[in-house]
Amino acid sequence: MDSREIIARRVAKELNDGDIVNLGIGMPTKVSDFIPDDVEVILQSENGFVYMGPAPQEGQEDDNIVNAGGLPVTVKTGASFFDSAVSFGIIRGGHVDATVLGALQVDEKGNLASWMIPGKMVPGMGGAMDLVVGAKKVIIAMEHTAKGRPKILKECTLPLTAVNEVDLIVTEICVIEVTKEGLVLKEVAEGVTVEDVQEVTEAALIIPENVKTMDIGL
Amino acid sequence: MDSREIIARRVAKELNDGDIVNLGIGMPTKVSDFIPDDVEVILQSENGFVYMGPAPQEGQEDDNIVNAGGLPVTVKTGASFFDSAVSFGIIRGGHVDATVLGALQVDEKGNLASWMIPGKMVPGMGGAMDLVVGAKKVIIAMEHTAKGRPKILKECTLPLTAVNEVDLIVTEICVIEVTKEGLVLKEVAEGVTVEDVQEVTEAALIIPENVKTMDIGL
Amino acid sequence: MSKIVTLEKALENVKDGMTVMIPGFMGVGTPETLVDGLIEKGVKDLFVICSDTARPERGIGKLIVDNRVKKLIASHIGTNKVTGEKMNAGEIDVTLVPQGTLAEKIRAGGAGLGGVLTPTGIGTVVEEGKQRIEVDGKQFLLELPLKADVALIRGSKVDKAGNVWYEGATRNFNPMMATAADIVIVEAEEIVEIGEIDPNNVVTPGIFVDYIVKGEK
Amino acid sequence: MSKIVTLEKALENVKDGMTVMIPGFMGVGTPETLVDGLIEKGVKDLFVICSDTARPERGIGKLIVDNRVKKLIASHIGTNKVTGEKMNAGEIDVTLVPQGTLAEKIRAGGAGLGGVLTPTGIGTVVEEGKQRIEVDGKQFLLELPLKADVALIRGSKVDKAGNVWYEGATRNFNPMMATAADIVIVEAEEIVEIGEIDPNNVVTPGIFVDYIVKGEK
Repeated sequence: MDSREIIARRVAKELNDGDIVNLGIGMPTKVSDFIPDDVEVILQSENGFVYMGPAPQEGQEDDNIVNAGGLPVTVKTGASFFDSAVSFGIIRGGHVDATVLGALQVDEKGNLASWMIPGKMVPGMGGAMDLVVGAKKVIIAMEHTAKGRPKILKECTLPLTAVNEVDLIVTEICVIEVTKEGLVLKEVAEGVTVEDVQEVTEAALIIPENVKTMDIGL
Repeated sequence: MDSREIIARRVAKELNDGDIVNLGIGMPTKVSDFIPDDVEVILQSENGFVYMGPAPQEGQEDDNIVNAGGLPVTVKTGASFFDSAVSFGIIRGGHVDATVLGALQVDEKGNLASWMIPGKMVPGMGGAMDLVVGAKKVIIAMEHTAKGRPKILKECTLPLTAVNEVDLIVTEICVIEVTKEGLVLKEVAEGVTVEDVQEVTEAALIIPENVKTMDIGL
Repeated sequence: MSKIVTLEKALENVKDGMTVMIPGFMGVGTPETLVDGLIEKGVKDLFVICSDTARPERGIGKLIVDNRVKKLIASHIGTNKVTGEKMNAGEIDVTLVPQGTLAEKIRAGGAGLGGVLTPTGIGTVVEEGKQRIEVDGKQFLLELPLKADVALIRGSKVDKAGNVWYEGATRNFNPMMATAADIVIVEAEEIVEIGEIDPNNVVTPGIFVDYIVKGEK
Repeated sequence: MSKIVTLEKALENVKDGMTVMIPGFMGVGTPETLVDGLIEKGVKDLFVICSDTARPERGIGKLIVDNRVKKLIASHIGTNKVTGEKMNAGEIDVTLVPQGTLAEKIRAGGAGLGGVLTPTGIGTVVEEGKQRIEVDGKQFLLELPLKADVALIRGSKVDKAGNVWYEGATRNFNPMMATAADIVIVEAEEIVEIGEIDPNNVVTPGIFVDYIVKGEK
């Protein structure tokens, strides 16, 4: 199983029945594949609808129904379409229970950098800044390191997406909760030790008595 | 012909083909009866629609379609319904060409008092403050005096509806334009002299060379 | 779990002293069954946010007459003389707000905005106690958001997912209020199956609606 | 006077150097016929306000590739590499705005608001040059309204009075942009008789629309 699947499987367990959830483009989208059958999550797509469904079968694409990445999707029973002001009203107004987003860097204050690398990549923040500020729970789903370098830092060095908004970090080796006291290591993947995690994490982790093994629902 | 009809007839001549117009409740509503057949005016009702039509025939009332006074009306071909945020967005955003409203007092700076008499009557401003600030042209339609006392003053004494927003005042005896220099008497009713008007007007009127006779389209 | 509940069950969410948003323009678009239910239930000391207090025998007017309202924000109370009487007698604390400003304050509450700048009310008593902010040489008032514990709204058609469609001028304050309260109860003139309202024509998405009550109408 | 005009006639309203709002999310909801018409006509030095610059061969992306845009406000340019290249080369002056903030800025422009307070962007580069306002102990940025000379919008169904109905996710920025420009041109996927869109289902009232052009789809 690759890192991305481990992360998606673990994040899926954070979502509760009835939750309104916005999944960022890329890896976070994969989370929807692993939501248990008895949990119904309502997916919001910030380009203007709720009750987003999976990608259509080939040949069944509707040009008018795409996700926030521009890819064809379907809508489920109960769906409704709306404009971008309403869509971001839903987001900013606290009506989204959880958002799952990727990241370039996260730090021990819950700061997030995810939208630009000065001089290299300036794609724009799109809806990410609103999502991170507005969603009740912000879950960062990302690989623990990038080219061997830590992404979980004492302090973000890249331009921020938002200040002090991240609630949970899920990587292929651990689950970290962002608290006022700092980053608390809640779970480690099977075969991974607390020390292993700290070694590839720049920020100092708070280690509680009981660090669980990451449950990826297998 | 009573004063109200004279006023309504004269105001109707201020409206142009294609104008989007909001008529206040009471006398201003009467203006729609005198719009010439070759002029199509789109009436906006601030409770949430455009292309308002006349009152329905008895027995044809629809509980869901009432004007801003709560009275049954109809809608014309081209109508659309919207919520109050959109409705006042139309008003405040400058999309209404003209509004016609009654007044308790108007003064030479174009200030308007129309919504309360402290200690006596406090109905609330409803949509009037937004209309007066937002409409491109604000026309006050009112009887020239109240119980013999002037309503066109040097300075309003009642709580204001808006500051410096009135463009035109139409009464049963004259038409007055509000300019930066002050109130300019543009027209007097047939049989009424400039002196007659000044006598019942507290504010000093500017009298141009050519004061026309009020045309009420008869 | 079905959102469709009895009137009694839905109104368990409305308690003495709560802030309640109730839509309607002269009663049109007001959930009469829910209002009657509140009176029946005996809830009191409410802080009501609405556009107007209709007439004494209609909609929000009934709550006023029956002494259920302690505090009121509205844009117009002139059609219900009882409101003015109780205001003058000090029995109801009334704040009058321009109607367009009220719509924006409620919308801001639901959309997570900290406020909006409006030119409406500049130089009038509405300005009292508010911050004036200049933008490009023009003056605006900073108007703050409004939120509520409960919104009692009314839909012409409501599907079982809570999607709402409004007919005619009943829409008015319903869509904004549905976004700005912790609990949203919708009175349905008609309850329909999911899908009967085209997803493109839904006005209030069902995600905002907690409970659906069949109206009596 | 009919609002339905030829593409050429409608685009007479778009001149070099103008501010133009163009909706669309990755091209979905963008009026492709109008965009192609702009390129055909040779209009240049445009100040474009949009959500994203799509891909090089689609929608607003084509205007970027063809050097028609001098200034750009957008929330995302990552899917069209040409935008970033021209930005880095100093050929396009790009301002990036959070998508929800962009929606509110345009809505404010159309609704006569002087601005809105949003928590989005606090503590980031988005804050630069903006006023921070505290409300109830929470920090917000004052975001100012946006307006344009022309908005080029796209409707799935447009009736002859200019009433617009949108299908699926094509709606996005269309409704706000239709309110915030001096001239509004709508590209209709389908032109229908007045009444075919139920007045309750109209999204953009015809009063906002100046010209209707039949799209090629």
